[in-house]
Amino acid sequence: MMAYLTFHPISVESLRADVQGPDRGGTCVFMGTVRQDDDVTSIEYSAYDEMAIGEIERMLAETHERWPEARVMLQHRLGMIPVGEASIAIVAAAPHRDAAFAACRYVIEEVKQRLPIWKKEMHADGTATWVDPSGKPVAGGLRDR
Amino acid sequence: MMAYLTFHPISVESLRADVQGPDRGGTCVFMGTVRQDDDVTSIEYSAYDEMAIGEIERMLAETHERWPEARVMLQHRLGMIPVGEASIAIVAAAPHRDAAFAACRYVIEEVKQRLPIWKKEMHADGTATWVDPSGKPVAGGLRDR
Amino acid sequence: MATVTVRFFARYAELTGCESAAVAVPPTATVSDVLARVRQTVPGARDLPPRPLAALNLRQVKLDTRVSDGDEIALLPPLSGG
Amino acid sequence: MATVTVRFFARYAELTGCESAAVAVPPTATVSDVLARVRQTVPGARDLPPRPLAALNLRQVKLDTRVSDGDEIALLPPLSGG
Repeated sequence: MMAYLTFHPISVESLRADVQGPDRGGTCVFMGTVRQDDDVTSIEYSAYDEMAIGEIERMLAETHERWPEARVMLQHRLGMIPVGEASIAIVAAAPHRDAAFAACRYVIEEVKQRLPIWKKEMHADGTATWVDPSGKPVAGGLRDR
Repeated sequence: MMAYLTFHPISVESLRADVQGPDRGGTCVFMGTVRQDDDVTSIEYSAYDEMAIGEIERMLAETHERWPEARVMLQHRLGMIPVGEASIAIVAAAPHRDAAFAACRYVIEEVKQRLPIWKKEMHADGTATWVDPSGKPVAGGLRDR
Repeated sequence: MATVTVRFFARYAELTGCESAAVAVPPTATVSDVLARVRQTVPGARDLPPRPLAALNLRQVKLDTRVSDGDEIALLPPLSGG
Repeated sequence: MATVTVRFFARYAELTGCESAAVAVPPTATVSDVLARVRQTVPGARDLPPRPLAALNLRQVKLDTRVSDGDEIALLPPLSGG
């Protein structure tokens, strides 16, 4: 069993080893990697760890209820992540591909909505901006909705 | 650029390296692995190579037309593949996850319908059965539809 | 009085310059009341948005949820995981 | 006459015991005509299904498609890739 949150690079291979098995013929993987938007060089991820782990456990329990034949694992990386490296990986293995795709997609959508995790973009010029969920940078402290 | 057909184990890492890039933040992978149905120990895959390669090139061209921002690669393994190992891997990387999931799913559905590739299941007792597309074994020569 | 712990994350931790604060509120207080008290006692907290996301004991809650002695309230900037 | 190559795959190759055969047909022949000729000349081919999947020069075609000298016709068992 792997940790849900890690400060190290994510090993998709290890996640796969956790969920694959001889009766599961379809595996769907999703990886989110840090994108080079404008002059972003890396993103610093921080979390409310205890709550994030609780939410992940609930998400995986919901996934298991909806697709009992699927096995799903996810790992979210925290700390400074350079462009091109993965911030999250989700692996869903199931006897057939429908369940593998559906379970994997369900988890990433829930992650985006529920996980108490935040991104701070680091720019080439040394400045940093917090990212809001719509993907727009938040410059000051008063621009929340 | 990797070969579409191979007789060696598939390296998903190499496929990913082929399609990932700093402006593509979402990557969806599908892997089909040999499932341990009943007493199946391995499956022998054979292909009409020249046609399969042509179909794969057409599929990938269609995918590029529908999701121009996505980069997609696939590899299908041939020969004897033991239970648990991958017969196919598809990797789709795109700036955002919608296109990555959609392109990956499109390719596996087309593969199932169009690729001139066949499976022969090897059983623990030494017998072998051809698999028809509905997944049912075909015992004799006259049971085609 | 009830004493609760308030935790600040990400940009809110930057605004307040602090990661957590102990706050005393009446026993009938809600998360909103805790937030109002935080605004008075934690300097940078005046710049928090009027209705931030909040969690109570590790679950998201509405701002009118009642709090109890020993609870942990967290103020969460818009989530951006994944 | 036109001479075409017929290729057999997977179970059909097992039935006929051969991977390919050269077949001579009239210049106006269709894939169906090639198939009929194959049934006469290749021993195990009698057991082929009445209307197998067929490809002409690497593309799936209907059985009434015309063939030309030098074409490659392939007879394909139900596909099961992936």
